[in-house]
Amino acid sequence: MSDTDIHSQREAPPGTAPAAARELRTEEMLVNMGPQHPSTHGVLRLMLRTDGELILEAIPHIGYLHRCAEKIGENVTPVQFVPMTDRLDYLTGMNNNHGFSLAVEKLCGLEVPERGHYIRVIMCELNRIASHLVSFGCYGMDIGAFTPFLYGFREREYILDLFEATCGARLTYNYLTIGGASLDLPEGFVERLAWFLDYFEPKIDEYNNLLSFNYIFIKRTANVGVISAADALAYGLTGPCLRGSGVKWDLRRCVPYEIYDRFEFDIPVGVPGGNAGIPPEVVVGDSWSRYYVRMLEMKQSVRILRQCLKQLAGGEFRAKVPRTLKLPAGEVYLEVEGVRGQLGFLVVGENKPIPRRVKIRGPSFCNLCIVPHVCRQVLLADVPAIVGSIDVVMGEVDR
Amino acid sequence: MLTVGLTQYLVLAAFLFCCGLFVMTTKRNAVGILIGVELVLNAACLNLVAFSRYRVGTIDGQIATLFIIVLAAAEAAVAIAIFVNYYRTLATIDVDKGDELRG
Amino acid sequence: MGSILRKVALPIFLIGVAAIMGIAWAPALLCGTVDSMRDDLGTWYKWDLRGERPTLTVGNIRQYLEGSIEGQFAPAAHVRFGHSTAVAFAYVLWPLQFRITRDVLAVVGVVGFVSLFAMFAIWWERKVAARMQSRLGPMRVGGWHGWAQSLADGLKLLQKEDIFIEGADRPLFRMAAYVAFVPALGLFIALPFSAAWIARDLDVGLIFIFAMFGVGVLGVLIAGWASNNKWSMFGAMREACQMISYEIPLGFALLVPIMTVGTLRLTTIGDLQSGGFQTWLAFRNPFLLAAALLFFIAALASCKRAPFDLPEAESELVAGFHTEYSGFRWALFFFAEYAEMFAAGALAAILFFGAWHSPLPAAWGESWRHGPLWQQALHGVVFSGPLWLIGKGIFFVYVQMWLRWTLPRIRLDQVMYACVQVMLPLAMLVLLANTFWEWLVPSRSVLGMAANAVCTAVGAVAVLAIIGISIYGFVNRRRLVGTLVVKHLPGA
Amino acid sequence: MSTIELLLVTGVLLPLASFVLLAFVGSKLGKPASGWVAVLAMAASCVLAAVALMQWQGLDAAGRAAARSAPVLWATLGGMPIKFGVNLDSLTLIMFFMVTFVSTWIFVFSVGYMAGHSDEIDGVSKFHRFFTYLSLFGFSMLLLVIADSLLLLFIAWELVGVCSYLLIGYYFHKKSASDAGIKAFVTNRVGDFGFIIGLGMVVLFLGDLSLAGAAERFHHEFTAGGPLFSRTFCGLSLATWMGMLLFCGAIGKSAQFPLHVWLPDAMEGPTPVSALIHAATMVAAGVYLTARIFVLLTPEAQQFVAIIGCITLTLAALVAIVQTDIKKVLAYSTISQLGYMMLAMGVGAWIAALFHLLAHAFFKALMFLGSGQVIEGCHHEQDIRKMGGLIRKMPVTGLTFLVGVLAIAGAGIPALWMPNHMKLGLGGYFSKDEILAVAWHRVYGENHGENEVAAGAEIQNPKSKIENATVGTPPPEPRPLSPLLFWIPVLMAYVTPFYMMRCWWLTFMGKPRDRHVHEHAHESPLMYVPLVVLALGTFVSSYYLFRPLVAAAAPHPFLTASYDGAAAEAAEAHATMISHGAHAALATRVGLAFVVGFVLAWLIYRKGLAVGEKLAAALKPVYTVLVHKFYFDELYGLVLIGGTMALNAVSYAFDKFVVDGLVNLAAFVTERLSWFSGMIVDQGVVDGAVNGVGRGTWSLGGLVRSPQVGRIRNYILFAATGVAVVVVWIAFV
Amino acid sequence: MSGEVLAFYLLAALAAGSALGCVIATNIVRMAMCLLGTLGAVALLYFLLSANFLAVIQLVVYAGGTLILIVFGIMVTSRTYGEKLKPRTSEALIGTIVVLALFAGLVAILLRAPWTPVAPTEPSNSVAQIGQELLGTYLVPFELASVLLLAVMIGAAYLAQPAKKE
Repeated sequence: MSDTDIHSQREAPPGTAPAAARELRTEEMLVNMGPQHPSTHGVLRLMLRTDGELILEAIPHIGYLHRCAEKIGENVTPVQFVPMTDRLDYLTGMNNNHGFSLAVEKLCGLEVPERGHYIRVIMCELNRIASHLVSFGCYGMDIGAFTPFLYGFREREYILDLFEATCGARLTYNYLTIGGASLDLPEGFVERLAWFLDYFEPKIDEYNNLLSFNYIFIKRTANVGVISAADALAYGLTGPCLRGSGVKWDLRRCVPYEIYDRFEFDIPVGVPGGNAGIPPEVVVGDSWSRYYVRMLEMKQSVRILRQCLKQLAGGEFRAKVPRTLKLPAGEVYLEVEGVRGQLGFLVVGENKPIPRRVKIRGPSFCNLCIVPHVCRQVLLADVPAIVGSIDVVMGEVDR
Repeated sequence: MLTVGLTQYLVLAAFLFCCGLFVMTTKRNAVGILIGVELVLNAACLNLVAFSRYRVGTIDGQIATLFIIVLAAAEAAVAIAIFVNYYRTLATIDVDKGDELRG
Repeated sequence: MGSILRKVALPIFLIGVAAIMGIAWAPALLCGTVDSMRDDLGTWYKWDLRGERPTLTVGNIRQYLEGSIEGQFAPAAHVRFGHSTAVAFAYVLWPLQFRITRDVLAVVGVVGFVSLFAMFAIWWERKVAARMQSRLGPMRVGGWHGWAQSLADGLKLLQKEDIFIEGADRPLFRMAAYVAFVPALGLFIALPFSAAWIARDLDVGLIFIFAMFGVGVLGVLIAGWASNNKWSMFGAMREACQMISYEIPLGFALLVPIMTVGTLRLTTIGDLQSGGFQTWLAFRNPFLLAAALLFFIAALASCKRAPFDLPEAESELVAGFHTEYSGFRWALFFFAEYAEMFAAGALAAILFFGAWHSPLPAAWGESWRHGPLWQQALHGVVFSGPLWLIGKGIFFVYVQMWLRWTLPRIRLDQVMYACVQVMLPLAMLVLLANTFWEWLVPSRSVLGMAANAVCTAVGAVAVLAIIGISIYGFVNRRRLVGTLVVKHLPGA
Repeated sequence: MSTIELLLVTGVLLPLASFVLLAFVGSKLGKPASGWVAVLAMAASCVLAAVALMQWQGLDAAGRAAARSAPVLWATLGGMPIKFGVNLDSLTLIMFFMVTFVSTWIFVFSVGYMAGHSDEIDGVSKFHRFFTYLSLFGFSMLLLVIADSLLLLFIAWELVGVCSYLLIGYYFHKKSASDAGIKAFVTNRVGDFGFIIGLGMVVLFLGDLSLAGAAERFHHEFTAGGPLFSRTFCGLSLATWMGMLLFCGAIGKSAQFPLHVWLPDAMEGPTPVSALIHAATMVAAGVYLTARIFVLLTPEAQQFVAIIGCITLTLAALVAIVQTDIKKVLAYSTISQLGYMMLAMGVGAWIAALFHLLAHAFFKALMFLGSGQVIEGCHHEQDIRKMGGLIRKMPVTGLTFLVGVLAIAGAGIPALWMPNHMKLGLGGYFSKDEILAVAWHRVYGENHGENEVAAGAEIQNPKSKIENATVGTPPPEPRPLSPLLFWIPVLMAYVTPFYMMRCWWLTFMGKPRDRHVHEHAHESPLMYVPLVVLALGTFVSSYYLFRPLVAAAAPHPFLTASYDGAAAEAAEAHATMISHGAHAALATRVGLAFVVGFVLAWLIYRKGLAVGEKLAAALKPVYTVLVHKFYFDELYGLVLIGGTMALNAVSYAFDKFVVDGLVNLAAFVTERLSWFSGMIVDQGVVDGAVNGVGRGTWSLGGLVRSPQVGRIRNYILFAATGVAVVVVWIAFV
Repeated sequence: MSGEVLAFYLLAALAAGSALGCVIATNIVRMAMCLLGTLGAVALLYFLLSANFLAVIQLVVYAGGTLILIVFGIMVTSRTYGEKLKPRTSEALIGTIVVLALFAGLVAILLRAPWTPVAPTEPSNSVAQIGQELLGTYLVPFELASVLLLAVMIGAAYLAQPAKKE
């Protein structure tokens, strides 16, 4: 009788092990984080199983923003689908346009003129900076620092102004399209961009000073949500999340597409703490590393942009694309290095103007998969820190 | 005419004491019983301070009250710890459920 | 409105100064007049058999003012009043002799001050935050820099529907806001704005304020509980943990000045620091300076301000304990928060930074203290008095705001670690060290004076730096971090 | 607070600061740094002590009196003020300096030693913990030294006890170490129990816990013939009992017979601990306490002290002969030397005892550290039988150890014709001889130069005459002590050199007996620098450098003289330094004892262990008794455990025979009765009635049981009901 | 009627009412809130009795510490929201009778007791006085209390630590 406790008798059916009955009585609680929660970046819903402030399990529930993007792709021509790609990851419209255009161009065998290439790289890298600025600001918000958010948005405003001058839109651009860009760069763009780069580069140091190397920020993010390189690869993480785990993998350099092989730039990766000014608390693959990789990537983007401006060629900005572009029978899958990771487009043609199948590999979706793995035995306050460092955009996850 | 003196304080303390006693004897929630105990202790403290003010004229009563307050805090800490354990073991805070001499 | 304000800025400023001087000193002067009158007549006529001041009638006062009763200290001929003036003054002065009148005045004053201050502080916080974030902040409502924004917000909050969610414990839900607000208000009872400006000069004033800080937590706890919301509950639990823990280092930090001056009466503590900048307690020795810092940090945690704003951490707990609150009840929580912020700042000023005294040496204004009325008033404004205390309080509130808009939030376990493993031992050490210092090093000794000088210098530099950086930032419309950039990115 | 006091208080607080610092951030400071923090604090204390000492030396008597400020009132307990202050006199200063100096070098040694001896527990190094304890220990010991009241002394005393427990049990995962820690602690508790009772008597009869005040009151009690002297218990006056009980504390702490058993076991702690606690400071605390309460000891109590010391020194010296563990040899030699000091106290050689204490602290710390070096060098080997020939591998250690051996053996040239300060000798030569001289004087004192002594006393203390006159009661006749108290120590003075030389020879000389150990042997600078310094210290301390200081602090002879003429006389005699008859007589008897001992040891152990083993076999019964340390541990085991068991047996027997018998008897009677009633009454007639009764009982039982529901609320309710009934009764009836 | 009398009766009514609230309330959190009322009222009564120090200590320790602890305990132990443990009728009945009788008896005794009137004394600077007494006359209980608090701290931490997973 020593091991029988009265409550296994009261609550559990006879024959249940007392240990199981004891499990029932722990202080567990199910909490819903989202879909209307300030720090889930849109409409992510996390079901948290908690013991006090300790998270035992976090299960992401997705699909609140599903808009049938892929199905729409099967019903419109590629040129008509380009605006839809803007709405996938709404912070990186240019990169999405670009990726889809590349896939279609590869399927159709289209050649893009020289100037078109440069315009594309300029836009993609500018958009990368803009997106990272949002990521940086929001991450600060997740950790509880309000000011970086507005700093990030302030600089992003200049980029959006550039975009607006170029294509008239500030968020959904529909600018890079099949065969190049839909419009040429406006007058004075190069000078404005050059001014912006000179203005922006010191700002990155300012951000680092304000947030990245803040003691509290480091304490909150370093050694939190550590993803080992093996895990990162196993879960198919890409982009800053993968590089944050110390894997030097960037499609722009490793499988060069477009004209990225013409530029000099480095691939920043997560570095263990104590090296070269990195805070000693930092572990490769933790939230801080992922965050910091983004900060370094902005620098590299600036570098690429400067080289672009030097090399920028004249001439046509768009190839001659037939009014009704017939997609040849065949299948093309192409990945580009998007802002959040590898953005892949599968386009299947069947000799019709409308593709038979469009499939999108969203990096946010793949990156989000690791949340249940990482958000285990962490504190409640770590969940925003981890999810924020993975930096998902729900538009792309739900598509 | 209403006046204030020792008796009034003592009657009030007696009332508090009786309320505390009633709470102690009837509430089934363990924390409720603790609240009853606090009431009773407060009644005693009030008595002590009133006597010290109106009868003795020294602050010995205040010192005793000070000790009571400290001990009450200590007692509450231990009691709450016991209740948390109790709740963990029995999944309830009803003291009537704890009448079995095994856990 | 705005244009008018802009056009006649100087007269408005001057009128404002005059009004402030009037507000700051008129009641105190009036009460003082009545008291001296009562003393005077009591000693003269021996009305007072029980050792108490006599109660005057309106007629007594009038006669006194007219000079028809010859008191020992009756006004000299040139300040005697005419009949009608005397009657008018007599009716004003008569109620002021009663304790109850003064208490009512004090309550009205405290409530009014707290409400006004909270509204001002909310507006100001928005302006500070905006300036730090390269924004403008409120600019529209009321004209000049949106000064009426808080007023409009208040009106809006008053009109909002009072929502009770399903399953909430209604009476407790209602009560929680008051339980949070009343102690925040109550602590102003014992908070001296100057030696004369205090509702009740308790001999245990310091602990009273400390107690009120502690009781306010209950409101938050109950709010979290009664909301029937798990996030609120989390917020409430966090608040309870944080408050109970930080009360201990807070108490230890308070003990340091208490041990130094040997009293709990705040007016006494304040008046011990009247001799100018170098006599402020924080600069007496290094340990008091450390205690001031510790006190400020612990008070920050007690006011649940960033980086200790865990109970309402919006990126983690939606809005924490007040998630389910709306309308006026929600506003009450904010009033309580700002009241506590000011109280913490004012307490820091009273205990460590010269209370209601100006940094100027005491001797400079001494003669004015007893001069004609206008000199007394000017003395109050320039050398000591409630304005200085309010100014210092606002300064510390400003520092709290600055921290809030600069720092990220700490995690719960780090908060507890910081309290138990860092603050508490430090506070104990500081207490111990200060005890030995006060025991072994007389303040007149070389070591004592040297420490005083060094601490004064450090404190002066720190305070001037904070003020200077702020002014520089505001004038240059630049973010300050930009001026302190580390040039090279590590790890690049 | 005067400058000197400030220096001392700061010196006490520095180790405390180091303790606090290490306790909080020690783990962060890590391996070498945390040790150096402790060293730094202690070294600073030492410098402060040296400065204080120098200042003190520069003061005249009036200045010294002025330097002493009034104690601070701490609390008033039941009308008795508890005051704490600094007991500023020469003894305090010299002890303070000795403790800080020796400790500093032991700390330095520890930094080197513990680097290889601190284990990791759960991945956390315990290195800093060692220095945390050491710092606390330093603080406690210094507090003990400067304490001016018995209460403060007691507090420090207990702190020292706690630290010794922590340090002995430092390797707490080792059963033997933690056992030794507990043993030390518990044994000390036994002594402290007596001490506490003694303190109680002081409070009760003297009403003043400060040392000076208690002495004053004690003397007043004596002159007034108060209850302390007029009432007796078991034939001894209460004053005697009080002194003996107070001395009990010293018995425990200084490992005197019969509480000496913990000290050898305490060698389980790290070697620096042995050096610090069991040589230089903690055991010294017992002697220091005895010195401080000396004025409260009646002649009978002093005799008690002397006897205890004599027994201790004999037992320990004998046991030390057969020990094979290098640290245990030193431990027993320590006990033996402490016995000498206690004997000295008992015979009134106050100065000689403390002089010996100071000298002993240096050379014993030196030897313990040397043994630590040996143990470290020999790969944690402590058995001297496996050593040998180490002098070639560790010359510095060997030579410094030899200095220690010479000092403890009392080596010197007994040149009677030379003035004292020019005589050549080491440590024990002067101090031990002085002890024996005073003992000689006490035993055979009447035959020697009385006049000189009296003259000396008069010159020294012109005041005593006057005060004596005012008191009016002539000092009682001097009582000679038993000659054994002189002759046994003299005999043991021959034994000491023997076992010390045996130890040294086996360790350092001869042929290596264990190749493995020998090959591993080495020494490191961090560890031998302290050895050299302490060796120099041994030389310096031997020469009457400290003696005048100690002598200056000697209790006012008048205080002792008034109730113990002989002791006073002896004290005065050697206060004026006896270079006359007693000393001369002694020099011929023990002056060359060390030569005899050394030669004997050399003869036996020159070729290794063989001769020694043969001798042991030949003297088997004696050897067995000695190896088993006179069976003290076994005796205590038997008495305590056996006593408990016996009590068990008695109670068991009572239970079995008396209680059970009664129960059985009752059962038997009942059974018979029931048989009777069953057979006669029950069968037919009462069945129905019985059932009725049964049912009634059942419901009655239910009724009675119903309150016993296990609900605390209901119990409260019952209690409340009772109260209510009483209250209502009082109010309305 | 002087201010003191008015204040006393107001506070007494508050204290008694809150205590009655404790008795009547079935919800445990409301009971705790009623306790807050009583504690606060008693603290203010201490002010009236010129035991200022005691009053603020009551506020700090009782209202600011113990009560929060109690509410904390309630929150931890009452996850089953709204679980109401009603008193048993029989117990309530007996309890009422007993307590009423007790109260009646006490009041009767108190009213009849011949308290010799002593002029109320104004303790001068009671904080310093209390400090003196605590470290003088009451030193031993004071130290004992500190030891007790230490023991309680350790004990509570031990009791409340999560059960070890086997």
